[in-house]
Amino acid sequence: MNPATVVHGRLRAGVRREPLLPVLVILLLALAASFQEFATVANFRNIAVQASPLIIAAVGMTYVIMTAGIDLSVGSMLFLAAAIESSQAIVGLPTALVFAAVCAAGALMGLLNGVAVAFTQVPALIVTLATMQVFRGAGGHITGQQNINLPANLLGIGTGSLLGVPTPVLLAVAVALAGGFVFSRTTFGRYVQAVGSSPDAAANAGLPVRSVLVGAYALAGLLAAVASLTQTARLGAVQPSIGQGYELTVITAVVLGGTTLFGGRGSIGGTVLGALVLTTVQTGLVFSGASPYIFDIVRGSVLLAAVLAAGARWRNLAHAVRLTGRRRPSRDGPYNSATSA
Amino acid sequence: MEPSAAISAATTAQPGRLARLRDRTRHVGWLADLAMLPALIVLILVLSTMTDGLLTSSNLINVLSQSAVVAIAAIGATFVILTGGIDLSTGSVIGASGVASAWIITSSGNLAAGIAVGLFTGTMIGLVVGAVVARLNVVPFAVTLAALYVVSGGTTLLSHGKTIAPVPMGFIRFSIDGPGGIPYAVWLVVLLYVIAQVVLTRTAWGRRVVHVGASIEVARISGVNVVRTGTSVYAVAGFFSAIAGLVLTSGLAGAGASMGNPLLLNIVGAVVLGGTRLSGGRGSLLRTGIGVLFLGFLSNGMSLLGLQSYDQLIVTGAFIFLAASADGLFRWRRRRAVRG
Amino acid sequence: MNRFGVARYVAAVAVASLTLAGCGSSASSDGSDAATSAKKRTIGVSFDLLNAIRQAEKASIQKAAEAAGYSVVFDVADQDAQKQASQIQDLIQTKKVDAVIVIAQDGQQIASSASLAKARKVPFLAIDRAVADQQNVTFQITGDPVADGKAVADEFLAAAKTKPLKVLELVGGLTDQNAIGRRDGFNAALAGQPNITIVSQVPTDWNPTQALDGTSNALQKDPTINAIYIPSDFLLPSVQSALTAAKKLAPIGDPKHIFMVTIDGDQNGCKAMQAKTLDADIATPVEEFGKQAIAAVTTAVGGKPVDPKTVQAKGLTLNQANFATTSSQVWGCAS
Amino acid sequence: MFEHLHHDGEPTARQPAVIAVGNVSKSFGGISAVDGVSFTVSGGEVVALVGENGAGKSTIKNIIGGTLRPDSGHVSFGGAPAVEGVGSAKHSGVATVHQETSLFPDLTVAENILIDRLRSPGRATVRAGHLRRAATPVLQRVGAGFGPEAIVRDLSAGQRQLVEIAKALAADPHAIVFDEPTASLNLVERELIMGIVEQLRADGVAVLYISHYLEEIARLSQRVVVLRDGRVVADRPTGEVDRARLESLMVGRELAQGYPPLAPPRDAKALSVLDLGDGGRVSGVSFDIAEGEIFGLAGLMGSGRTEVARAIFGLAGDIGRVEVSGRQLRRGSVRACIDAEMAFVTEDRRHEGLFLDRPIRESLSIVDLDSVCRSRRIGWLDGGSEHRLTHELASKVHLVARGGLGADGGSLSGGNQQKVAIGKWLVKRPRLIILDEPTRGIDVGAKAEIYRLLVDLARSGTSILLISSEMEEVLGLSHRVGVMHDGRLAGILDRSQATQESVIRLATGGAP
Repeated sequence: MNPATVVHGRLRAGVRREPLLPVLVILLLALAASFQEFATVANFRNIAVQASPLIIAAVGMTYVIMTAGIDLSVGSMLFLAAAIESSQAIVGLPTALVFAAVCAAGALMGLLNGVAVAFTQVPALIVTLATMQVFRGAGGHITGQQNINLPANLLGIGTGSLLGVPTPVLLAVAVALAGGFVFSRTTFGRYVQAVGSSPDAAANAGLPVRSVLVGAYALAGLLAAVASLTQTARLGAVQPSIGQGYELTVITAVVLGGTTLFGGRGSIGGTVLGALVLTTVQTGLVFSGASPYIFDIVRGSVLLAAVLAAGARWRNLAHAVRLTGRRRPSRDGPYNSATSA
Repeated sequence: MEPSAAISAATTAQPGRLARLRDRTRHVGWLADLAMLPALIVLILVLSTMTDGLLTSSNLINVLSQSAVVAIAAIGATFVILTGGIDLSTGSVIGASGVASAWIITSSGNLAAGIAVGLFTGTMIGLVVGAVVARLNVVPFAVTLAALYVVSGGTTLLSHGKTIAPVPMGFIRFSIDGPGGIPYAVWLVVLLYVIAQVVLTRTAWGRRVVHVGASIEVARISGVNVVRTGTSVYAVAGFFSAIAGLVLTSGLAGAGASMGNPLLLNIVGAVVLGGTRLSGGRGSLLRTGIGVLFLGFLSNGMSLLGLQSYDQLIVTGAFIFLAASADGLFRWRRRRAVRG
Repeated sequence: MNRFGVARYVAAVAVASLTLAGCGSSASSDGSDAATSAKKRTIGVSFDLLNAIRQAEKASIQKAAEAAGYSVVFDVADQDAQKQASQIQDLIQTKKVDAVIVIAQDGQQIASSASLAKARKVPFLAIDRAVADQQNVTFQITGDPVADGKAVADEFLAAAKTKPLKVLELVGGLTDQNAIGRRDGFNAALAGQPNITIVSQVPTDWNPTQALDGTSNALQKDPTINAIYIPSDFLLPSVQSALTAAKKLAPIGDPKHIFMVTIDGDQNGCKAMQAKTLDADIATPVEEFGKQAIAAVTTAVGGKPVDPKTVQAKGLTLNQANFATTSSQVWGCAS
Repeated sequence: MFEHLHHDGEPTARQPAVIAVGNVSKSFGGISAVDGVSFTVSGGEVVALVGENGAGKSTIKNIIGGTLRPDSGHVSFGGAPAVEGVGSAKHSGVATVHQETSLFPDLTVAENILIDRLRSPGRATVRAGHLRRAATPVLQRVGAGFGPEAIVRDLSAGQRQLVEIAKALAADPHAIVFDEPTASLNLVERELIMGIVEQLRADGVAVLYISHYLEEIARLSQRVVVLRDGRVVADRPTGEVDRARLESLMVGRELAQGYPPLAPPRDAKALSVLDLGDGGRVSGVSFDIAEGEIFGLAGLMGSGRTEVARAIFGLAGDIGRVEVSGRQLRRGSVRACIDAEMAFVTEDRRHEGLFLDRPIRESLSIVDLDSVCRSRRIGWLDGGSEHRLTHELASKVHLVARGGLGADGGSLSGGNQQKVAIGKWLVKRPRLIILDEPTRGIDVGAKAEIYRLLVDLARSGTSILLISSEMEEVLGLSHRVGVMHDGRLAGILDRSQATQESVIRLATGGAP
């Protein structure tokens, strides 16, 4: 095959992988057309900043979902990390040390999830449903349900900026790029996709399935902690309600980005786009002065539309497989493998 | 396959009561459904030694009436999980149907109409969710997550976030008093569990639900209308969520859009604690009932102990995980045996 | 099968012991009161949630209760109306407390708990959040959200004398009577004021993140905003960081300064007052809540009717003018 | 057919055994899977490992591959004892080509082939360019017609099998274990793979070849090791054992030779298919089946045989007309077919045939659950009549269920699972029964029983549509043979005309 066709193929593959890009663009254009204050640098800056924690957490979640897993505890990890950041134990330590400690704690929480998922037969949904409560409880234990203000030195990571670019955005970009690189360019990343794509095959090939699972969840925990650092820094204080229901928002962003809950398929880029679309919709609604409850309805509908579209894509693929003879259990939801498997 | 074995199959062909009993108990049947019971008993004993008044009749009645809402919603959740699905929208449907009925009752004063509307609302939402899951064939987690957003957002919007109250005393009484000092709500739970368990184990529909969970391909090729079964199961779940919503409304003397949202964890938790398999095909209402009681006694005991709310979270989480892992251990051994 | 059962037993026993360990600690703190409550009267307290102001309210109750020789059993419902109903049921029927003090998660839905208390002849007292159906409530003391809203409005009017105000109004949870009262009191008082225009209303759902994002979006949408009404101090940090991000957090006197008034009077508010970034704070009289509630308990258990049956304690206005003289009476500054 | 045996390349005695299995035993939960098995494979020889299902072939494979550890005995590679774990076999240059394709559908071909050495040499990263360059030559070696960057999900079964082999070759091993490499392939692809095996042997690689296809064994192997009930019952040059002997060695008793005699079909049409299509590549398929007739459907894998069956049974597409004894059938509905007393035994037993983790009873009664309901309207089940029905069905198909019908379907052997998959349709005698690969992966004993069952059904008036990749089976059992080619029915041959040659000619697009 000549390079031209290769490039073209890559392009088409790219577009097929990120159908959300045009959606986002259209959305931005529409909003810019209807509110003149919307199309300002400052506002886009705003959206970027608000999307940053979500992007950071969602990149981690993408790894987990890619292994055909799920992590419901991310919201609670966010809170527990914040609680630790504000705790007496480490107050007054040098900034870098505090951040390191919080990140380590986050990785540890994720590690706990990962070990439970990899070494017991308990479904990830249940494991993280349990740790979701455990982590929030632990956080409450540390903070005693108090509102705790953070010392100024810990706020920079959320409010500061470098060369005019807000720190959270820099962090989000760094995490997204690193996440994308690790996913496509390291054995760990390839193994993550492999394990999600076919656990049996992974076992046959002698891949370190368990370490891969543990790694994915630990990464999710680490990134939840990073998201927590930026988020709480922006809020300036740790409140007991931090991260409540956040897991659903994060999962929504990932699924919106085209990563399938069956594992093996998806992309970091899609996740980033998903997070941006969600945030843009939210901002747009504020601009239009609509009730905040409309937001729930809108994002619910967007999510449904996304999975429906994705569903169609999977079916076509599965169809191709079927025509060539051997059928395998359908991956695009069980109900219509009559026309798909 | 030596001939003697072949004969053994032939001999079992005579339908003897004994052979039937053996067949029943041979596979993981009602015996396994009770597997969580010992744990429940241990829990109650431990808690009763640590608190005073846990085992008083009034407190037992409290536990039962406090568990009523979760118990009812968990019936629907069990059916859904038996098909290998999951319903995250339960809590929001509880809110929606509660608000709908409270709204009719307060505005028109017509109790029957209110109840009817509430049940209709829940069932319809379930029907739509089921149709999307089964007919359009979208992964349940995503669909019900979307439904959770749309329904709770919509309910809050329509009720302007206000709590709809007061509902008439007769309606409230339903969850306060009843025959033998035990609230009607509790009697209702018992009745519903008996019915649901019978439907699951003794009717064709129940059998189909389990089969869709066990292997949807086998079911389809054997002539089971998997789309209809899949759709109906979510409608049924919606129906039970609606009943739960009504009971909750009566218990709280009013309905608010968000009142059901905190319940989702307990509902799914109870089903899993009971030992119904999340991937479907194995489970029962008996298990779920035990799971509900487990969580009920746990939170009651902890609040009697004066445990901080966040400590209660930790303990509950630990219990859910441990129960599930005990079940997982068992399943793992089984699979190994089969492979060998 | 056996393995199955065994595994379950192991799990159960393991965690049962875990429970023991878990509550050994807290049982000693809270549980012991209940244990020794043979002679001592016990008051059951159920809060909707815990945060800065709730902690202050809890403290004021405990202080007054100790003084009057009561012991206190304390529950938190984590913003779950049904959980609160269950907790109150346990308090009354199982722990047999002599009186119940609640901060209702929902002013309407608490009614069933009130009627239960009535049926069991247990005094039922509500603080902070009003109960819709008063017939079964022994005593109720709340802030006066409408009056507080109006008090805030007065500060705005005063400020509007010098320059016209373009106001960003944050609104609390739309399901919360207090939030609605604070909004309506404020809006009513400012209706038709030429010099003051409310350019945008941001619903926060009492959620700090929503407050933060909403504020920055609003400031973005209308850069000319020069005044903000924050209906509760615990949203203050969110607003401050939004302002910092927009480079608009400046002390009084600085032309960039944005006129801000809040309600509650917690530590954050007090600090901001000292830092002169906050213009006024309507402090909730939490001390009164505890004092009067406990007094009412004494009357009620003594079998006498409580009078007055409902009290609305207006907030205490703390502004830069009276800060020196008044701050000592504000709970947030005291601690 | 055993005349043309390859006697060249007999292993010379001095060559060291590349794979040596010494007195290996392994049991699962008390049940012994293999017991004291010993054999060797030397460089440049193909050793065939045959045996019934459950004879222990896959256990041996897994022990050699390192995914299982033997309870006793030892495995050594080129003299060096193997340590436990997948790594060991790989390091010693022993590769396995799995039967159930062990590929990652969402990864590229290159990533699959190089899955355990993705990293570019001397770098910490994975680079697409390197993967492409490394994978291309291996793909050429197996004659693959697709590129290294293709996503495996989009490949056909045959192409996937080639990827499997390429994966094994990429490590250029001294020894390769093939586990049923051709089970799901068409003739052309089989030829390709057998060519590869012969090439490997010529290159001096030691090959352990596990297969049910005795023709392949006869053609490829120099030695054949026969397993029965976990023991080695024969280990001798392939030339010395003919097919019949081999089968009897596997089963442990002489088989009734050939296939049971067919009764003549009746005149009445049972099924007539007109211009059938599945909305995919299958179209314009028309044929009739008479009552009591066995109609074989032959053709290469991927020629659309399975699709025709699924289309008739309402599982794929709804183009064309299907009439059962004159009455036209509502298309695209399984229920309609069942109501018309049709039955369908799927090729994918484990996924579509029966419930592996529900009681066997439920798999048997599912088709006609109404018949065991007290009231059809509420569907109230009657345990007694369900028990009676299921035991009747069980004995009809000579089901051997040691755990009783309450045991899980997964506890049955492959053959007995297949009996359940067939038995559930026998509540009433079906008018037409479609069987897709009814004997795939089933041991010889069970095969014979199933053949007898089919012929008896036909004699009693049931029409049978029989799809099988085993040519002999189709020829031996069918009154007439329809041959598919590239989605169309290339021709229909009477029993008299139907020979291996004539069928192949049609199947490969030649004129009748």
